[in-house]
Amino acid sequence: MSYRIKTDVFEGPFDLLLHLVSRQKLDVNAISITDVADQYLEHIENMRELDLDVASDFLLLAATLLEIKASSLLPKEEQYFGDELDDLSPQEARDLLIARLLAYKQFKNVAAELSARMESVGRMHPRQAGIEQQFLGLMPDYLEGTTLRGLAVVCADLMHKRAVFLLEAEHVASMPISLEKHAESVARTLRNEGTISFHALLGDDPDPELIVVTFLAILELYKRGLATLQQDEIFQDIVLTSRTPDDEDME
Amino acid sequence: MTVSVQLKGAIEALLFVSDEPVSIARIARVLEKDEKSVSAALRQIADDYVAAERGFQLREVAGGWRFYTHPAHHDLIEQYVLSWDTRKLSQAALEALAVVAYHQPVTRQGINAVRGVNSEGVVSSLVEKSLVREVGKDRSQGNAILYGTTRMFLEKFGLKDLGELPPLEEFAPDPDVENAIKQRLHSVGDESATQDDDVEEID
Amino acid sequence: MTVSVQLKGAIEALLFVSDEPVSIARIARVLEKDEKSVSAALRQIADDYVAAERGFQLREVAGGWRFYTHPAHHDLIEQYVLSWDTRKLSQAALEALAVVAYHQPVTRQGINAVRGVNSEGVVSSLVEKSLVREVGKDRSQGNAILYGTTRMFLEKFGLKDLGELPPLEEFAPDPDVENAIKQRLHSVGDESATQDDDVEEID
Repeated sequence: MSYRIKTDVFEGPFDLLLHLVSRQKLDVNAISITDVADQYLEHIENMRELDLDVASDFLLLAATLLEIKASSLLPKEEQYFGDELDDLSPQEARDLLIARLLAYKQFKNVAAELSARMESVGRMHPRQAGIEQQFLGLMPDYLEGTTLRGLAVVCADLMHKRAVFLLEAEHVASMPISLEKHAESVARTLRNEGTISFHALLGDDPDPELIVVTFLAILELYKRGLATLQQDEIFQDIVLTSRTPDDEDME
Repeated sequence: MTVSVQLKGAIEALLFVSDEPVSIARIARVLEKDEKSVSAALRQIADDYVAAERGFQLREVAGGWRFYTHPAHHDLIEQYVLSWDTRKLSQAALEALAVVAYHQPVTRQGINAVRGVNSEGVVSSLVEKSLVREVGKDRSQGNAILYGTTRMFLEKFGLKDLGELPPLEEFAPDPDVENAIKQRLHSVGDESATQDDDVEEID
Repeated sequence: MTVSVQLKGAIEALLFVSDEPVSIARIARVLEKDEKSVSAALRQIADDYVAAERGFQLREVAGGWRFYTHPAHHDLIEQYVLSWDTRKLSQAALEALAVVAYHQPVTRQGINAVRGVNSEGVVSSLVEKSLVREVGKDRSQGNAILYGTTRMFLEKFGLKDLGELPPLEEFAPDPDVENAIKQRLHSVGDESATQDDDVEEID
């Protein structure tokens, strides 16, 4: 079961960020998650009915921005990683983001070229009529080494996989994990532990639903000032630290 | 009758991607030309190849026109075909074949559903290798093509008929595995059930 | 170099029954000729077709030679044969494919890093389409699977080999775009460098 994020419009946070940058100035250092969310929601409204995939894209963007924001927020917190942690200054974070956006743009450009190439090559159809009847008997035996039992095992395996898939899908459909409940459970764990990593929260072999809902939960806790987040590099583990919210931070 | 190079080219291209004889009527229809000019063009093309001593020819056989290799090279082709490596079936092809064998008649959609991935290319290649063939259409599914195994498939495995395929139950997954899955799903359910009490706590 | 009609005919016949590009070395071996004359013959055959404005052509692609129809007849063929190959790749798939093509061998992680998004599903679909394949493991990254492009990739994109990929440098964003990105991400940021103290303010 793979979890795929794709929309007709954006192909991930870099794509979205490029689009936003092309429309206006973006202050990465003082990124406002809510501002970006507003812009994005506006965009979605103009586009078509809300699509879960599209909404997921926003999450990815939020993650990218959080990474940058966190790197500018965290140095003020206790540095439990010690001196080795080479924290990026906001300026460095911006430079890094720009470099990555430019690299992404380069591949977006070359992808367009490849697409054009594929289309023009696709106008030529290879001959694959194959050989005439009289030579068919000389063809190699494609089933050499394949036994009937082997075939049965392959089929049984597939059906098993399908059964597991359906069971899980059923579970997802009938008992979605509620974000509120999950955020509360993460908050409780965090209060007890003080510090915990995203991966530790997920446990072994999490399904995509759990990953998504846990991620949403930590964003929620961050927003409520109940946790601080640190991620050293994109796709690396996110570390949550419990935080007592100031009164004004609370609703 | 003079025949345009363009018409000849179009006919050549059509026949080039066909692996069976194509009738003049069909070519005329596709090209929106009259049969007479198509017929004249076909003859000219065939003559062109003879004149240039090409390694292939265009021949009229029962049912239409088709490209063939020139008989002068047949010994060579035999040798060449014999030299082909035994290209074993890919895992994807083997999976699709297994699904067709046990679930026939089955649509492509059905094969996809069991394999969990798109099987279009794979099924086409099995048809090309004469291991799988179209056996009908499924009216309930918008006339989707139904696939089944071929006689060649039975012969390769020395089966008299499909009833001789080993029963799948023999290969069913280990009951322990199945229990583990059920348990895991069950426990997730329990966990969220106990949390029902503190829904109000947040927000 | 003069090439005998006999040699040209023999090569044509061999390629005619092949459903993949055939290398010069292979043809030379089957025909017991030296590669140089085979290569010269192939070029002459390709030229013959162009000169005679045939509906098909001989092209060098993916390390070998293969017959193709002439692009001028594409529309005709598309309405004549039902092809599953004409589906376009998604933007996501093209981006991931571009990263694999230029950075191979590359892990999924490496693809993700460039695209800024999880590419698992996209890579699987590229593997399923035989455009990308596993080429090894990266020991330094916990045995992560390394991906590279396939021969099918070369064929579909009309490349003789990977060296024919257009240089990546040519596709660097032009200075205007680069400046725009820098300015728009920076200008406000420069200002806000002085605002470091009240970062908390924004949420």
